[in-house]
Amino acid sequence: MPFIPHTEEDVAAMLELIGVKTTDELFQEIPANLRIAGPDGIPAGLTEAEVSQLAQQRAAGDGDVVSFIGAGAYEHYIPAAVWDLATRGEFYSAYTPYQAEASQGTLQLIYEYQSMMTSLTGLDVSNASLYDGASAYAEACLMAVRANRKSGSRRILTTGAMHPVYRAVANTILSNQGIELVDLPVAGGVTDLGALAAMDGEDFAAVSVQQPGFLGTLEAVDDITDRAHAAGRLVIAVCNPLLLAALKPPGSWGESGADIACGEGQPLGIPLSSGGPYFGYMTCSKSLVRQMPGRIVGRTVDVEDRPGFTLTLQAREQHIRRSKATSNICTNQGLMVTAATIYMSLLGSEGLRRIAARCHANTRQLVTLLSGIDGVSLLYDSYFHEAVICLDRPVAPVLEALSRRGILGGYDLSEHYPELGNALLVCATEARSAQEIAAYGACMQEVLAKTQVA
Amino acid sequence: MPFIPHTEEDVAAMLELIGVKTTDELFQEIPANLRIAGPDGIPAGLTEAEVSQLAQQRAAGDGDVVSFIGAGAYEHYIPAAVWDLATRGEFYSAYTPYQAEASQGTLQLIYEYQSMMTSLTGLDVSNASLYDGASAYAEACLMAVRANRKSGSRRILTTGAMHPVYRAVANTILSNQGIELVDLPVAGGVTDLGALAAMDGEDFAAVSVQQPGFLGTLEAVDDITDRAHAAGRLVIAVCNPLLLAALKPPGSWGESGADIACGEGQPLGIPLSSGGPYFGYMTCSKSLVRQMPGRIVGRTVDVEDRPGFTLTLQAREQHIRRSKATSNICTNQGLMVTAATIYMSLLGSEGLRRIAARCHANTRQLVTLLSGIDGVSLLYDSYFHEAVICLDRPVAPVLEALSRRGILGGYDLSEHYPELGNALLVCATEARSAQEIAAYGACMQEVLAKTQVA
Amino acid sequence: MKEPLIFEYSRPGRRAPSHAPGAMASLDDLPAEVLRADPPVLPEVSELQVVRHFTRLSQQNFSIDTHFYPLGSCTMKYNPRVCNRVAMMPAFANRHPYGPEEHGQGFLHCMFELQEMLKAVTGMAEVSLTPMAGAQGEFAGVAMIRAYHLANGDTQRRQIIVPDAAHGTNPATATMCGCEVVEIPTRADGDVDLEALRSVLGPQTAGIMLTNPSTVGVFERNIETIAALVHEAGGLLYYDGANLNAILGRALPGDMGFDVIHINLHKTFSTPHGGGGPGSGVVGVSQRLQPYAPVPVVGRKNDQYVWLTEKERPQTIGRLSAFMGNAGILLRAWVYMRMLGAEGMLRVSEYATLNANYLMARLMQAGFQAAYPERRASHEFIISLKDIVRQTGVNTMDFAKALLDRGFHAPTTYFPTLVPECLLIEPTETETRQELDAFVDAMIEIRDLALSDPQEVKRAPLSTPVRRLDDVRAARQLDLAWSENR
Amino acid sequence: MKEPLIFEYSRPGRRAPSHAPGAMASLDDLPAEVLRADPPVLPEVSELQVVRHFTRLSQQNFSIDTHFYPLGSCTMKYNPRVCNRVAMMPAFANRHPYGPEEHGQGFLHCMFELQEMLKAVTGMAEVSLTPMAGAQGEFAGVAMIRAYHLANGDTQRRQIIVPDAAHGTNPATATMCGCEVVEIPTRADGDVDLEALRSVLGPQTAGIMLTNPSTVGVFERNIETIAALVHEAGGLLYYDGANLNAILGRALPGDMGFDVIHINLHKTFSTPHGGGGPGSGVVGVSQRLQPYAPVPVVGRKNDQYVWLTEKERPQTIGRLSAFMGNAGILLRAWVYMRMLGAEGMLRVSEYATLNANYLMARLMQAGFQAAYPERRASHEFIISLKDIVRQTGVNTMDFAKALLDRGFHAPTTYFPTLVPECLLIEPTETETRQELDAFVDAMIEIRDLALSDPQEVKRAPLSTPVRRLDDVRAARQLDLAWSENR
Ligand SMILES: Cc1ncc(COP(=O)(O)O)c(C=O)c1O
Ligand SMILES: Cc1ncc(COP(=O)(O)O)c(C=O)c1O
Repeated sequence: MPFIPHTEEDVAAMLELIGVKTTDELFQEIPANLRIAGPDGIPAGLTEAEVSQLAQQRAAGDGDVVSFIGAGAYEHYIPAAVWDLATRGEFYSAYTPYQAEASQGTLQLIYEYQSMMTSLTGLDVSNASLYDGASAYAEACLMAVRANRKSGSRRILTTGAMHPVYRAVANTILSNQGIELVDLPVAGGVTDLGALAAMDGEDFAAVSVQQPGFLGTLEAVDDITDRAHAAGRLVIAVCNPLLLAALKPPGSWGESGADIACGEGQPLGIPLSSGGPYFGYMTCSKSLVRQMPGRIVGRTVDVEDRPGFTLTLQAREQHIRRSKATSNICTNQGLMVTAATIYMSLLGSEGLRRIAARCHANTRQLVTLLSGIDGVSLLYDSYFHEAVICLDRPVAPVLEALSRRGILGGYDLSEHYPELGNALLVCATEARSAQEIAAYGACMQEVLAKTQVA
Repeated sequence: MPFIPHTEEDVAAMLELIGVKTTDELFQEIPANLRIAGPDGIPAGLTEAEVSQLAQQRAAGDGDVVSFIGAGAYEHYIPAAVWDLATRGEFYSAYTPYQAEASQGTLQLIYEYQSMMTSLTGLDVSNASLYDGASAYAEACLMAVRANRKSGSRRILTTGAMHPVYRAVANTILSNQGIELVDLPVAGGVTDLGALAAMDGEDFAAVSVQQPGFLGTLEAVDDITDRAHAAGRLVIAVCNPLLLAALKPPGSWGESGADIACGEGQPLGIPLSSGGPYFGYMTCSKSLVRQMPGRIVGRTVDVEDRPGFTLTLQAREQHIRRSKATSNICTNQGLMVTAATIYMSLLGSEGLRRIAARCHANTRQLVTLLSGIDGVSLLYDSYFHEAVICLDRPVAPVLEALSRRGILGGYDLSEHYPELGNALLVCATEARSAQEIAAYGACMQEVLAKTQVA
Repeated sequence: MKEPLIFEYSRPGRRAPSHAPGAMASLDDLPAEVLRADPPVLPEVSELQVVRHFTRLSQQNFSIDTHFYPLGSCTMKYNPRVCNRVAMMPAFANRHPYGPEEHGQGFLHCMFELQEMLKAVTGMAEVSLTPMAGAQGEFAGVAMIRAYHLANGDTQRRQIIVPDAAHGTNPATATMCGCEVVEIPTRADGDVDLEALRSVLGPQTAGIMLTNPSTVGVFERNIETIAALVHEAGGLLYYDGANLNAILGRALPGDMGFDVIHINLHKTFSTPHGGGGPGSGVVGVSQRLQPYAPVPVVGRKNDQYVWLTEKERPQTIGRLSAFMGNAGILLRAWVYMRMLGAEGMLRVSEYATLNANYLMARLMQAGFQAAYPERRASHEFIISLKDIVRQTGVNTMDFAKALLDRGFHAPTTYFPTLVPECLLIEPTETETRQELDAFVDAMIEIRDLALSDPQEVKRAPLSTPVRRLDDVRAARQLDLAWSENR
Repeated sequence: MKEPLIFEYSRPGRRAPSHAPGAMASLDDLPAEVLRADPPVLPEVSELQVVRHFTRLSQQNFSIDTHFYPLGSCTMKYNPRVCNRVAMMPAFANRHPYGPEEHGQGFLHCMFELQEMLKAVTGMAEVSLTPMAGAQGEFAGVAMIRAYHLANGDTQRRQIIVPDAAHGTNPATATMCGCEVVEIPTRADGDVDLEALRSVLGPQTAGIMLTNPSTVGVFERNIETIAALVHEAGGLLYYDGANLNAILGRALPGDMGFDVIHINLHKTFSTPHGGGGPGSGVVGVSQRLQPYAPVPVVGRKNDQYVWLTEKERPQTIGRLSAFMGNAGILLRAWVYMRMLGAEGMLRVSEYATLNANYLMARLMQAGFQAAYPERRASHEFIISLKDIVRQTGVNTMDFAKALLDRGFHAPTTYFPTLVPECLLIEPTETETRQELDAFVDAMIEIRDLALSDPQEVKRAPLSTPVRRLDDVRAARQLDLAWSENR
């Protein structure tokens, strides 16, 4: 019996002690008409060897590709130590650290994580993670509406270069509470500052800004922040935390800094893994801490006055506050935070910055190469590690042709940004070698030569 | 500086304390003419990402093959837990457990390993491992010569179906001490018992028997053992430990059992890995314990009378006895023993037996299939999980053709057993699926049809 | 020995360049005002320091891999290592979420199979894998209920009924969905109070959220009546699947009348808890809620596996995650389910229930008070220590800490709140009878010590890396991040 | 908490069938007399029990990953995790040793490169990777020396000269090779006594085995004279490469006049010690010994990597392993060397030496007695506690145990035997100055305690899972295996 340790003798003795004849009797309280003999259509059990082989076959079928897709999830090299340590049983198989004395490992690690995230974002307080970047963004919007009591508005202004799926997820979550996201138009790949100025008179609980934006470009975050604060709005920063080793941290935006930062933690040592598990991070200024969703770890002392760590401010949370909690989140993305904390420790500030800078350089190299090809042009000159290129024909068939050659050429923008034409978002992280970048160039040339301009 | 934690400030302070100006001064005692500026021809350092990618490329170039080779190293499924646990840093990065109180984990594990090996082999005492099966066999021969004081002979009789490389390795090691291995002839894939009987009058320190033999067949171990003992020879058993879950253990051979058992531990959860690291096991009867080479762990008590584990009988070893030690072995194959102990714990006696039985069944299936093909015949009817088949043409080109089709068809016997003709040793462990076995059959058919009978 | 903070190992100028590109590429082409002036303060430590620090930290945790962990409601069963191995296979781990379907057929095939297996064990018409934990599954569920009512023009249905024993996420979720929470009491026998239920049902009722077996550890015997009542009133039923382990393969929420359900794969299907997460809160829906299910869902078209999105599901409540949810966790659950097969699933509930009933019986024999002594335990049960507390002054938290000293993680304490001084105990099917017996011995030992020397119990824990922590100070003198200037 | 034996968790009838084929295939076609009557007694435990047991056991170890481990002569430096990752990549881990060369070009390429890099750092003409540990490398080396003499008709050359400070494997190896061991003393300054050497050289001399830097932690300054003397006498020089870390990239054994050398890859090249092994004792040889090198060796023919075996090397001493030695360990060393590059190798010796000299200087400042105070330390050095022992009765072993209580693994004790009450201390280059300082603090604390309360030091260790063990009983009342009937 896989995973079940009982011997026949055990079962007999246990049933006798309980005072029943069979294990079936233990289920008597389930109304007879609801009981079934077993689930239908479940394939027979496999041994570990069989399931491993099956998985291997399936995975092998997916083929070996070189990816130039970013769009919110980024391929970075992950040092071997990261997951060797994170998957140690003591981290991997522990629960949320409710019993603090039996969970100092996890608790101290989260405290260290919080310290790293506050430093990266330049804000005061971090929680212990949310599900992912998109849901963290939704939580940040909810939090801003709760926090901005002065405004009382249930509307949030959003830069148009915010990740379209983040906007969609926030909408799924916010709409139920009647909170509205209002999109600002994009001009030149970034927020149309004129359109923003035109909103000055209107009441919004917050302005949310993604930096770099979904289109890879850099927003004028100082201006946007100062203008928002002047209008009584909070500022929500959505940032790739890895790039914050090189980019101005939200806490330093404008005169007084953004109020809440959040985003996708995946670039910090988490494998792409078809989209998850990743983790959403969130930090904020001290004054907002009681509006923060999710777990928070604090440092305190034990009865012998030794330092120790514990979950704190639990009165914000669902298991205490129930229907009045700041969020319904319970299980978060702890293991991913474990990995990210190890990753950041291994890389340090210098290492992260080198990676960010290399991503930028690689993307520049790629874009230079691609835009030298007939029928390809660069849309926005300034970008960090993703850039929009435009083709002289529809993107989808080109991507398909590239994919048949083992190259995933980027993210097709036509669904979410049809106004940009045949636009393609490309990304070359530090994980892409010079040869791979050159190969993309060569393949693109070949594909464009072979396919027709529509 | 990869792996080196010193800051410039550290270095300055350390040099000052030592009282030198540069680290170069620390090497002044090396005669100047011996000092070099650095090694020549070492490629520049790589980052972890670069070396990983390079390794991946190299490994990928080796291709994906399905192997039917055994011949002393066997592909078995290794449960994920085995290496997850064995590579925990506390096992992986510890030294030989000299400081017993700081090494109870390793020591207890070795004691458990010793217990499992004595039970598998039916003997009293196990050491903590030797390098591999071949070198363990050589050590067993040395041990037998030391132990058999009555005989005083420096010759050892060996069954002809002993792994040819084991014989070669033993020869490399024994010849330096003037110890001679005498091979018995093979008849019908096993020891020629008549030839053995003919030796009755001669003096040998020991007889060594591999069971199953290199040719996959099963020796008459009871007879051989009893005859050896009658002639005043010790018996050295060389056995695949996994198969001992199904085969009669050396300790039960004949009237009084073999005296020493040894062999290759690889089948117990160790990856094939191009030939190593594996581990050699060795067990013996109680009376021979002081002749045993290698580390041995014993159970004792601490000052509070609690049970604990420690290295024992160290007076046999090189670090105490120096030139009079039972062997020069120091570093052994500890990590492999760690994995094997976990493997045996996961499988249990029933699990090992199931694997052994399935290996037998799979090989039978393969042999039935192959010997149904024109030009292929089975040489010996009785075998355990390897069998010799004969082709109607030279083996090498057939193996090459199979290999081009992704199938490693077996071990070519023509080098070591030219007298068998176009003989090929095949093996299908439990890791081979029915489809893979069928694929081998189909490929063999195709290859034989396409190539010529020489 | 106390492990310092990783920052305390840090020294300026220490570099770990084997993990980063060898040289710093230029960023000079970017405007200075978007760049960072001062580098963030991250530890500057060597790889060995990192390995040593986090190895030591890990050793300060209790976990399933080191301790019996009978934390009620959390299903702390063995997490097979092979599940992790498969999910971390390079081909799976390196797949980009926006990789084309043709380069993801293997992965999608697994996901499709997972959906099918989950349908089979829940009796629901469709499963969406996207919610990333139970609470997000609840959100999806209540949002679907609302969407359904709104689609029917039922704009006034905003009340969600929740038993007082419910997990905190249930009421919190209802609020997050813009609903109003109506709490109903649990009867002394552990079942829902039907009278109370009837009294709150009405045209304002959006639905009810139930956990079955409930958080008090018993199967709700009147589930069919409840379903009928709620449906009659025009409401829908939400099944909180946190306790599915107890009835896996033996009863289907779909048969009980539930319209929507979430399953915590990190409970019943043994994906790791990871010190807090990640989980997966996949949702299953009945036919009538199918149009509203969150996207993406994996479908099958002409022998190809494809993503079904807003295009195919225009009425969907939408997306809950940037991509498809916790894919790697879903893969782990797929491995586990494929290994179990139908038979293995039945065994899960069989032995989880056997262990719980055995442990309850043994504790009752030893004089402990079960909260529902007349009922069969499901896969968990409640012991109330209220008499011992009254007698000795030793409280449930003291008991919990004393268990730590004896090598057992504590059961869930003080939840559900309706039972005073309660321990919610869930042994799971992967523990041996010997382990359960040892736990009973420890409980007896602590009780006896409480009777003879209550102060000694109150000193616990003594063997953990720290002793009892000052939670009040933690909340009053907030210290939530290390900083250099301290 | 004491962890029971895995056998104590066992219960008859417990099965773990997820790891074995589902059904028992028949063996009925085999003769009954070769089959096993009673199954072996192996634990019958669940996967969770296995994971929990071995996780807990692991936590009872000191290791590099958890503790400073300054075990002299053992080079307990950080073992990079990536080396393991690469060696365990399925394509490498699953390759059969008899797989054809055309399916092993990637692997063979790595091995060929490793040979080349090892030649570069030793100055030898050829490297054979097959020896599986230092001691086997020594065996190969001495066997080659003998083969060389025999090939020259020098049958009488059977003496191997070994300094008294030598590691035990040196004399043991000489014996194993059928040679006679002649020991020569070490001078008070740590160098070999040249007069003594001269007096034992002669036509019976096969060679000398030297470790340089030596096991007393200093570089042998007269190495060139020694080489000249031995060569003049017709003998050859064997280099025990256990201490190569100290001079890596800075001096070549080949330049010093050595004819044959082994390197412990598990020391200098950071492959794991694994609680005892495996190691790798690759050998390097000068031109004149090249014909005798053990096979197989990786060669290159027409742009293909090939095995060179007895066919190409008819004079080889032969094979030492069933296949090619510890291939997976060799791969780990390859990864490490490729990461370091030439510069990184120089840094290894630079910082290993810096750390050793710093630690020696600090301990001397603190009043500890260095065995060779006038010498530079190599990558290790010796402290003699003989004065403290005389003064307090606390001995070196007591010191070692007291270090364990303070979170440090003990240095090597009582080796080399020529220095009384000695600690051989090797910090390695991967430790920080802070860690070294903490070690000095602990040493001072123990010394002070020895002076004020020697009995307290003698009680150590107090914090380990067991306290001091009865070694005499272990050897007298042999208990080497668990059995059911006990
Ligand atoms: C009964 C019950 N419902 C809901 C939840 C919430 O699930 P999650 O933590 O996955 O969000 C839990 C988990 O603790 C639970 O026990
Ligand atoms: C100086 C010296 N020589 C030889 C050896 C033997 O090497 P191995 O343990 O790899 O056999 C050692 C290892 O301890 C050593 O320190």
